[in-house]
Amino acid sequence: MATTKLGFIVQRPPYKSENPKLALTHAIASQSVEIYLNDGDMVTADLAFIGDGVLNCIKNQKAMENYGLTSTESHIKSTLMLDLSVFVCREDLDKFGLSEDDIVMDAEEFGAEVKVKVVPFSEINKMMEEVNHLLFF
Amino acid sequence: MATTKLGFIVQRPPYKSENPKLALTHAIASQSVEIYLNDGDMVTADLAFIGDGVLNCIKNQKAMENYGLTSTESHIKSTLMLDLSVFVCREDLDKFGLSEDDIVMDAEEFGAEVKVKVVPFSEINKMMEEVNHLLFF
Amino acid sequence: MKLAVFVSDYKNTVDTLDRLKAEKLGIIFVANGVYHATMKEDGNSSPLLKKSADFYALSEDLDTRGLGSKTDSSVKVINYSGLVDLIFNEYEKLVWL
Amino acid sequence: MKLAVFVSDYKNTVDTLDRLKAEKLGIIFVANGVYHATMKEDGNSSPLLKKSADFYALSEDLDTRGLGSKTDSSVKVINYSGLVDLIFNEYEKLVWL
Amino acid sequence: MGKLTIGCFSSLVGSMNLDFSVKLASAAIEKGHKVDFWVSGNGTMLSIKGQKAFKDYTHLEKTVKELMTKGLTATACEACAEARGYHKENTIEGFKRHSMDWYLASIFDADRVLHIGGE
Amino acid sequence: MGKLTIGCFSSLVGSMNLDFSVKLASAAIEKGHKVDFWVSGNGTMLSIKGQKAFKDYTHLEKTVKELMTKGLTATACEACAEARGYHKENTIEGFKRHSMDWYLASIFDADRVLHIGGE
Repeated sequence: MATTKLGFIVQRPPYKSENPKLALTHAIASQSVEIYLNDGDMVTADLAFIGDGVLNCIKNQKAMENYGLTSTESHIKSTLMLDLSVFVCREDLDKFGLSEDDIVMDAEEFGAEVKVKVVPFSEINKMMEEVNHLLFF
Repeated sequence: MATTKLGFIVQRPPYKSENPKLALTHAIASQSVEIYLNDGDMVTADLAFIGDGVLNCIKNQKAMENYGLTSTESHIKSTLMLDLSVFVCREDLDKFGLSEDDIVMDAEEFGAEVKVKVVPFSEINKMMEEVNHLLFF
Repeated sequence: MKLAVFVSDYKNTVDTLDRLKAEKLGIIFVANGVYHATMKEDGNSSPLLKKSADFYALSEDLDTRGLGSKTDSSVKVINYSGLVDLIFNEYEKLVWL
Repeated sequence: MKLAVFVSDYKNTVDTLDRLKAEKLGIIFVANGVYHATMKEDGNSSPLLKKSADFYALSEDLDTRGLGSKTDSSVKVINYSGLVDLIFNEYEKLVWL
Repeated sequence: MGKLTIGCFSSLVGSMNLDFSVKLASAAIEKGHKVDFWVSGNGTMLSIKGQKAFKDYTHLEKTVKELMTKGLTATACEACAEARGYHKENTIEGFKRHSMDWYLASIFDADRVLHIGGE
Repeated sequence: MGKLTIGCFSSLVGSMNLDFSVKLASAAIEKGHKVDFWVSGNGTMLSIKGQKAFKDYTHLEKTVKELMTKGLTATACEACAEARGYHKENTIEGFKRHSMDWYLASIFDADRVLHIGGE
């Protein structure tokens, strides 16, 4: 019975590279990893958006309407539906003049109970200390 | 009988992306384009390395020895063998403290008569004015 | 020359735009370049908006990123159809940085 | 934590490295990151070399770029074999920026 | 009406430069312009047939095929494709493969050239 | 001896991140470590068979095959591959295809993880 904790850090904006979206889909895969593991073993994934990565969280992304592509916003909502911890760096939101009203904070419409946590960078740093491995995107 | 002049501008360092090398190979293709054109029609290609792009020109690149890959240096030599004009921005070399001794200047060992021209940016700008189309890499 | 420069990235790794000279200069924000047309950092607009140029931003790319209503007043919002006209009617040479 | 950060680019579009905290920090220059270990701009070494960290650069990547003999004295040159030992013996977490 | 030659060197999924290029080509064709489309480097990914249409990933095969019926000429760099394991039999029907001089020949009589060189 | 899991999301030709990953994997295996190698996003290009070996382009198919005989486990993200038109029949023999949870399972008992997320 062991747990391996992973920290997924998204530091780049969406749509320029695939990697913010792949961060989300790979983090979500922590929910199905048990098929490869022994009973009781698990992998957890915490997600943090920092730097220009916070631009992934802006609401009302119309990627499907314009490019036929799932938006990064809707991937964040999927993550919340699966109860993953999603952190967004407060200092970086402040830098861009973005408030909690401007970003995805919950996925209540899909029954998600977990919300995005806007936290100071120091808390994200603490998460990075606590996890076993870091995956930067 | 018409000539279309192209300016190929390389502004990024080698090996991080394929594009400096593709700039050289596409410029070289100006030598074989006639098969598609009417008699007397032609396409010319001038090449200029600016900004971090001048790092492509540093001598003694051992890409083949280390990664089994043709070096950007040897592509520049091929370009000279085909008599293309190759400009390197003097201000950018100066910024990096690089002299003509540090960079590929000729391909005499392969019989090339043309040499690299180290010129101020103003001359590269003039070339950009004179060509019909610009291709930035 | 009449030069249209496409800016497709938010953080650029090249400083080429500062050095380009043109009688008529257009800066077209596409893809992640549209953040220049919309975001402020520490209250400051993108330094690119200080240049002497005509500015355009692609509506489809603004909307994709949730930025539909936030464009700086110096920037004209155009769609793909408008972009085609701009390319053929207003500029001669096109550069994608 | 004992953190090794791989810097693989010359011009970075992220400022993450400035914010990372670690008891033991290693900065490993690979790919185009090796320009930080070798090039000066206007006479100044890369600002990354001012950080409080141990610095390494990959010899194969220096040689590929024609930079074999130019490394800053603060940087230890290692090869792939040395890199494997560094990863397993000196650091616990690895970050590729 | 004019001729626009677009060259795109970016990968199929990721930067969205190919999405941009295809949409621009489509808008230009709608307005009666002629469009030549060259893909080289990672851009040759566009020429592969059998791209599975997931909503999470850029999927351009269908659009490109439609544009070809409306007059788009699309050509991939043959060497760039082969180096990646993309062979003639994996290529979308009607998508040409040539060496790089094809691109320059297309530019020869183009009114406008949009060259997208990076990722 | 330890276990290293490498994840690489970069394209075959261009950034040389896959070249780096393959050389690192090789050096680790030489020293007796176990290496798992996950490719996702554009990194799935590594898994395609029939990459033509030109000296101008990164060519890793041969090296990867050799490393697999020495114990390397290489797995590509199946959805990322399919979205690009890379199917099972185009895949290098022995190169596995799984969904993303395979990567996390490999990380579960890895001593070191090097995740290369960008281009």
